[in-house]
Amino acid sequence: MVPYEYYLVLSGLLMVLGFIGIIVRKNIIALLISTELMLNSVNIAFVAFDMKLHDVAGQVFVFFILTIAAAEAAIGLGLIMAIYRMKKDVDVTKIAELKG
Amino acid sequence: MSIIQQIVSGLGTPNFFVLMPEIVVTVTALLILVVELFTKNKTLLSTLAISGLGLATVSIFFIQQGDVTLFGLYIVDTFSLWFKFMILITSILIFAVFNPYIESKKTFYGEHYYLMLFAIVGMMIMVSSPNLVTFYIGLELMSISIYILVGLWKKDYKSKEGAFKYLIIGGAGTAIISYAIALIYGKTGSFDFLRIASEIQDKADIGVLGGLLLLIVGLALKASAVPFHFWTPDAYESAPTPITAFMGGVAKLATYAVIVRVLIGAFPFSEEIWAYGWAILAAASMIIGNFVALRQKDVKRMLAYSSIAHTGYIVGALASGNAIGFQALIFYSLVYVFMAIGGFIFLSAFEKNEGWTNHIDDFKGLAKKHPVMALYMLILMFSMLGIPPTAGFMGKFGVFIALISADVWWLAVVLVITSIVSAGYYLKIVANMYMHEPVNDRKFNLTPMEKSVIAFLSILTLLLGIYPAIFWDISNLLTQSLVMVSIAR
Amino acid sequence: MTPEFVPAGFPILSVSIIIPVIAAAVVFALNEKMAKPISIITSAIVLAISSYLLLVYDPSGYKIQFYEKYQWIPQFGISYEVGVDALSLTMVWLTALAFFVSFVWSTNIEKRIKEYFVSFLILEAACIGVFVAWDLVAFYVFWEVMLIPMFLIIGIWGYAERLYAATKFFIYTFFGSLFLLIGVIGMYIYNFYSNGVLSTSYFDLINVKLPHNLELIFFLLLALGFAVKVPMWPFHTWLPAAHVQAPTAGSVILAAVLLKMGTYGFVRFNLPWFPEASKYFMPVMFTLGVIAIIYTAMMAIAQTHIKRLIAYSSVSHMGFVTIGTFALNQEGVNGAIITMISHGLTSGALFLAAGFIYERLHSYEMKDLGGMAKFVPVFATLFMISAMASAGLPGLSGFVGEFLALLGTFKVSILTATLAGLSLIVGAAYTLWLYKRTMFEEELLSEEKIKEYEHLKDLNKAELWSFLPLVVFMFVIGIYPNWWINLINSTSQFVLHKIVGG
Amino acid sequence: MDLGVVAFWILSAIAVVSAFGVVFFKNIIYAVLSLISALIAISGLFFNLGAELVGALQILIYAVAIVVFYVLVISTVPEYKGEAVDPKYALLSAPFGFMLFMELAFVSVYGLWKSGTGIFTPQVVQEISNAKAVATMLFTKYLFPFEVASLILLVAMIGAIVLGKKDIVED
Amino acid sequence: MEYLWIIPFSPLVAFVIIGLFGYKFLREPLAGIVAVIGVAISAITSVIGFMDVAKTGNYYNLKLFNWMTVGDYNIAVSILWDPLSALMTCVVTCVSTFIFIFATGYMKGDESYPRFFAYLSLFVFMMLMLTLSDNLVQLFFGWEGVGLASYLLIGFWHYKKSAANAAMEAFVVNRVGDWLFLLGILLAFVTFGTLDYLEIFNKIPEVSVGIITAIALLLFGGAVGKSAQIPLHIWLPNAMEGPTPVSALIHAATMVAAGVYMVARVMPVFAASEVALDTVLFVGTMSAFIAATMGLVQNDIKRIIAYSTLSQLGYMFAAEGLGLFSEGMFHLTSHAVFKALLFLGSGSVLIALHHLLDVQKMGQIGRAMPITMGTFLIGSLALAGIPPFVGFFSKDPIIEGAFEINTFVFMFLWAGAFLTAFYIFRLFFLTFFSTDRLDPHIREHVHESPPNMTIPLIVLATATVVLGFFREFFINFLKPSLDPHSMKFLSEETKSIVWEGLARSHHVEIDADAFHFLGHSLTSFLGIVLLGTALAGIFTAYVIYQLRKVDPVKVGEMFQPIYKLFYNRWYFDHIYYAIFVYGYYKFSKLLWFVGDKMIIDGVVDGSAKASIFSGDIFRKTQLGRISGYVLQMLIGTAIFLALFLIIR
Repeated sequence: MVPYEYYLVLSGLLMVLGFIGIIVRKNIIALLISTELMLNSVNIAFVAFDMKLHDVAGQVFVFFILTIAAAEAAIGLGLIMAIYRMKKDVDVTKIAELKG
Repeated sequence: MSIIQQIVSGLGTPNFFVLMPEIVVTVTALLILVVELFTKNKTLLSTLAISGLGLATVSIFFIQQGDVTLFGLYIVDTFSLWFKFMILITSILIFAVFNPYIESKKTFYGEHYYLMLFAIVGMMIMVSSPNLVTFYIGLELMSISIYILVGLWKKDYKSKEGAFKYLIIGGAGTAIISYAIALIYGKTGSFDFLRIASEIQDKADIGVLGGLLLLIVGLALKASAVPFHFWTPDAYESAPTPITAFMGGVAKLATYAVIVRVLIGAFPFSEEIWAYGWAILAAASMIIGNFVALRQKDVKRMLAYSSIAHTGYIVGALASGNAIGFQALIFYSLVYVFMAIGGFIFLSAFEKNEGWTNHIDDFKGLAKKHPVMALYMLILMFSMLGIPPTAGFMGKFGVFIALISADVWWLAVVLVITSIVSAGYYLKIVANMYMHEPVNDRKFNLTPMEKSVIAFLSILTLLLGIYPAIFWDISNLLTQSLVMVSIAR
Repeated sequence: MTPEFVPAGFPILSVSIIIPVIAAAVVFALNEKMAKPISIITSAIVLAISSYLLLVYDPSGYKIQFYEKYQWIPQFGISYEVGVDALSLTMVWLTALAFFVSFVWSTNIEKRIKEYFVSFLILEAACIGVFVAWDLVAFYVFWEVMLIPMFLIIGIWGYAERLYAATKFFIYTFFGSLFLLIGVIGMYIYNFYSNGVLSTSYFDLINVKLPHNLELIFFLLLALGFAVKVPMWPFHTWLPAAHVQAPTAGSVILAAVLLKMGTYGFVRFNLPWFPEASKYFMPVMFTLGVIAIIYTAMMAIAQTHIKRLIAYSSVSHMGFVTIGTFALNQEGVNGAIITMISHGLTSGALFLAAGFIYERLHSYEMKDLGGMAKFVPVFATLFMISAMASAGLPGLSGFVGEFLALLGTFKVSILTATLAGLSLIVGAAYTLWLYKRTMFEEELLSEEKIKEYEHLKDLNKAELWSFLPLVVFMFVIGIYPNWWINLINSTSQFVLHKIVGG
Repeated sequence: MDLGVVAFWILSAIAVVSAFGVVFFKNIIYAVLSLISALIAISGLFFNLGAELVGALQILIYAVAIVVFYVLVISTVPEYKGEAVDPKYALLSAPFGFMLFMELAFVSVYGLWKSGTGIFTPQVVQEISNAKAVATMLFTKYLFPFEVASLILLVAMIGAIVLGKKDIVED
Repeated sequence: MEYLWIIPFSPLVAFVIIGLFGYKFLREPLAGIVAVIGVAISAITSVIGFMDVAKTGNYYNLKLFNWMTVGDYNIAVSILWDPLSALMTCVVTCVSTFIFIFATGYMKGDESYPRFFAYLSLFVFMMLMLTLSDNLVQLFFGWEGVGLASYLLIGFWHYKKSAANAAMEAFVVNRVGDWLFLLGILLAFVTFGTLDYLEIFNKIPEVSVGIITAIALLLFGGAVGKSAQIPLHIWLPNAMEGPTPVSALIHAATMVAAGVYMVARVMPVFAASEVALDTVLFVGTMSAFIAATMGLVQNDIKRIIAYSTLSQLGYMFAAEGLGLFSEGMFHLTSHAVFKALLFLGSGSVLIALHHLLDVQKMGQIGRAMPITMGTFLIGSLALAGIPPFVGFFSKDPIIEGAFEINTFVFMFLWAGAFLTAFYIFRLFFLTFFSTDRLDPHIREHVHESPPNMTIPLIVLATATVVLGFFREFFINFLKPSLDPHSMKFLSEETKSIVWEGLARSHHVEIDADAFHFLGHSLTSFLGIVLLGTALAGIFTAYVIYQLRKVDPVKVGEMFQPIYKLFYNRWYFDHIYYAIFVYGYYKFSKLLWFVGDKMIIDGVVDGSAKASIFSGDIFRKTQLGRISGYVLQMLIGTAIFLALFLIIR
């Protein structure tokens, strides 16, 4: 079997990539996608721990994470639509009227 | 099959009666959801909401305390009941002044009412969580509702931008919290606070450290501590002002409560880690929050930064890592919610009127036009600044005691210096109200309800400063109950 | 030396704190015309109460009289504890007098009369509270409450740069008092750890035996808080700014009462709590005191704005109080206390004089003034008496305190006393300079000015009646200081009992 | 070499590469497709770990439902023309991202994780099947969060509707 | 002797009455009358007391009330009535009475008439507190009080800039002396534990000479200020801005003599320290000479007399420095009389000439005002030291004593005597005789003064003539206070110390009896020389200013540097002005700008600015762009984790 640490490291890597995705992408839809990636990366860790612990609570938790990811995606996309309608743009550099 | 039986048998039956407030609020929310389809009568909707909340508040008094139910996922102790009570009461105040605002801003949505109610449910779940799952799910219910609430402003682009920023950052925060929970789960094999506490009693290794630190980061993000505060000013500024009050007051209160709950419940034995961690975050929050607030022209945004600073003060109490610290935190958060809501409701009450943009210059000469309102604002501002005899002082006083009792002198000094800096902007508001001549003699309309809510909040702030013993008793009691519970179980 | 407590049969001190607060509420509720009479009556009642207390106070032995204690925040062992010893009582009396005078003076406030009197009444309550509180948290609460009304007073009824001055005043004092708060809490915590007593009462904290370096730290923390208020050099720059901008009555209160709080704090807390540290820091305090005396006297003479001149002179006088206090002997402390009272009277009177001049001539700048003496003889006389009292002329109040303070200092450090004594010269120089530039040299005036001056009105009734009490008490203290010295003797003995023993 | 190990390496390689794709693909559709690819790889990993239910849900909820939603939105929003990645931010975030990754990896590798205390040993799971085990937990012990999760979805649904409504923009 | 309390308080009552009711009810003549009555009562009382002491030679110590308690010591307001204080009190009250009477005429028509008499009464009260005190603090009270009165009276015509400046200068310069004086008091208190003279005297043997010297010198510092000795003399000539009765009373007869009195009062302290006595001697001698040289070339009638006052005070101090305390006090008495006379005479002249001060512009008014001229001549002769006037009997013994004790001092005093005779007769001739240089407009109005001004002149002139013959009486009268062996209140040890301290004067034999002394000086070489010197001075003045044989301008040009030095008053004023007035003021201004405004406020306002600046910096972190936010969060998280994982 693969050591659990590997799964964890993978999870961490995906997490960081999601993080970086939010930072570097200029399209706001991509930001949302990146958060999805972050949330999903956690799932790997949960499932890996579950296997190690001989428990299924982690998988239950994964279920909740999925729910929340879905909810966030829904709201995020709704917001993106609204923003696009008003601003006619999805460039993150333009979505910066509030600052300072 | 034996295993499933085994699981089911150990669970006992859930006691739904203790869920009364949550159920009442949820039912109210669903009721409004339905009613809203048929009527656009705002008064009816808000009356419904308020009466639902009122009912929930009343029901709190009939609940048996100290019950852990729903298979160990829900705890109804003094702590949670008190915070639920506070959440409900403060929410009622916000609902009371909500209608005139959205009416004048022409941004009515029936969704406002029940989304707020759902958020309240989330908070209530949050504060009575003995378990990371409940905590997580409550937190998310609250957050997601608030994401929407921030964005619910007709024809206002900024509101969407603020909501989106909050959503993305909040989403990242959720991911971080999830990851933290994963690590803690991996370390302890459980989500239950007590199990976690007993598992990591004195085996604070890197795994716990990583989990705990990430959890702190996530919580700090939700509580808008620096450097995870970036959503706060934008979301606060862009949201409809009563919603800002809701976020900045009620949601903050729930967040602080859950911070205490998680830390005492799950990590009572690694206090030197989180104490130090919170100390750093607190110091950063105080510094950034106050210094940046100094340069704000928009009072709403200024108060947003001030709320970041207050997060610093409040979580700063955790740096002591002892019971006094929790007590101070609870006290401060309880009184802070009044000040914050008071401040934002003040803005919302005036914002309805033409010619009020929340700009600091709009405050000029307010004392002449509205002497009583200005006095209330003065009390609130001085309370935020921490000048006795207001509750804000007592809050800071408790934090000082906590810090010094734990020998965290450096944070006390940071608190002192940043408090002094904060005088710069609070005084600016007071000075504008009192020491400048009005730019014009336009009077502002305020509904009696708004006036009385603001009056209630500011006088309460004053009274709590003059006689804080009751609230100290409460904070003491809550701390005791938390600590006792975690020791006893 | 443990104090004896004489409980009050009737909570007279609490009443005298509450009366102004109630009056403030009443004034706020009623219309503007009633504001002034109510305020005057209130302050007269408070003055009567404090005078009565002064007369019935028993100066034999160290007793805390009219003592009341109620639980306030039992969780932290905080109680509402008030009572007076001679030091408190004289300060309370001074406060009551100063407020009475200010209220009587404030006839020509046109702007926002209600708020004006409300601010002052709240301020009065807070000031009295500071002096009578024996619980440190109560003390601190009163100490800070004061900031709010004073901020408003300077900021609303002040002159051109009032905003800057008010903010500076507020932030400066806030800065100091937060360190004071830390120091107090530190003492409280240490007391709890070492004695297991959870209390913020003065009489519990006085029993704390601190390790040496901790004592030094706490001393410094408290001293920082008080030094800003005194104000000691180099924390004094808020004072000229605040005085220059404050309205007349505000200046009077600031000078007569608020500055006393700093020195009150030194005498009340630093000496008995930190005897070793007091000895240790005596040279530092002496140095700062001497700098305050000489340096600010030079500042004073460099001014052309009369209120700023008086403000600097206040700093200079408070230097005397500092060195008197830290001479750590009975003469010094007695001198410090009497200087406090005397300075309250003289500086109050001088600021009234400045206010009078401004109301008549609408300027504080020396170049616009001068030559008034002939046209307003009564005022000129009273002003002269006040100036002379301020310059420390024997027979008036200023001398008594300065003499005792110098004597006390002389016993400890001849050099300090010698340098401090220089204020005899420089103090006279700036005071007379002030007097000369405002009242004398009529021949330098232009024709039109003299015509204008001929219409000058001398003190009106209100002004006279606010000026007179101050002047009368300058004489009273100057001519019969023994009564006051007897009054405060036991208190200063108590204050020093850890230092000199007994 | 174990099949599981091979599967792990392949799937994780796919996941990482796809994640990079999410981050760096200029065309947003490609990014979404990368996300799907990553999600499928992750669900593959779940299967590899023996968590069939979650793996299936992952594909169902994510790869199908959510991504469809994304595609819908993308199709409404015209193609974004600007550059995909802000090089300045990429440069700045890379070292700190690496640092964070190292820290997480450090935690993962050196954390003393607990093992084998639960009741669901591989034998048990084999006996009752993973789906049943998870479902049992979900509907007994975690019933309450499950209900709240439904509330969350309700809220999200309302939110998506109300935010996407046209009258939020126009009257 | 309880009635003695009347002495100080009767003027005080007058002061209070005039002060409170002067403007409303009393106005012009009444206020003056009240003041005169007040001071007359105290004069009569003090004469009665004087007689009593003269009869018995006892001393009385009355404690009126406790003023201040310092530790175990009570500072009491009290009266010490011994020959010394009795003499001084009598001088003060009697001279005051006549000057008050004079002033009722002099101040006629002045709009501040009541104020003037209030101040004068206040002055007398303070002066009496000073003279009657039995302790140093009460002395200091009076000391400062007379300073105040002097300030008020110099600045009486405060509408004049010069008067206001002079008043302030007088007060501040006096304060320099008072500073030292106060330190002396403090040192004395710390040393002796008491401030009562009698107790101090008896504790002298217990204290080391060094400290005694320090106390004596510090106290003498006060005397230097009050009695306007070099180097603190500059205020006195300027003080002539005040009305002339003030100059007569305060700046000639009484207040300025307080320093002399004080030194005599604490004589045992001074006597116990040789250095102190030498200092007194030196300062006195220098003042006597330098002031005389300054008086030589002045043109302001009152200033000339003022310099003469300085000079005569120098003689008194010199006498005390020589150990001849009785002679000093006698000179004080006589000087009070004849100098008051001179001032009042000049006041009479000023009234006649409408306050014209420049002697160069007067002349030939003697015929118009004979009484003034005559009495002024008597005063001048007394000052010059011509027998049988009192000045001769009081001044010559001092010079003779100096001759026996210290040649150096003698030379200066002798030269001073010549100068004195010269400048006073220069003044006399220029004013009353010489050529007529008067403005014709003024000339028309020159007339003799009214009787309430001339009568005091006549009385004082009479006293000037008569008083000298009471020399023996005075010397003997003062013995119980100034002769160690006769001082009843001294302990034996102190007596011996004082006796040794005064050793320098033991071999001096000066006849106490006036006629013997007169005979002695007319027969002995020294006496003739001194008399000759005075006459020479008068003659020189006569030659130059009356006969105009020598042109004074030419003389001035001949000795240009010296003339300039004298004319500019040895540049004292210039130097003081440069250092203390101008320098101090400018330095203060500079310090205000640099120290307070730039450094301290710079730090304060700078920290506010720094806060705002850092606020702006921190504000930049809120970029508005999500990428930036999350990047900072990433950085924050990474660092936060690193803090604990790596550093821990």
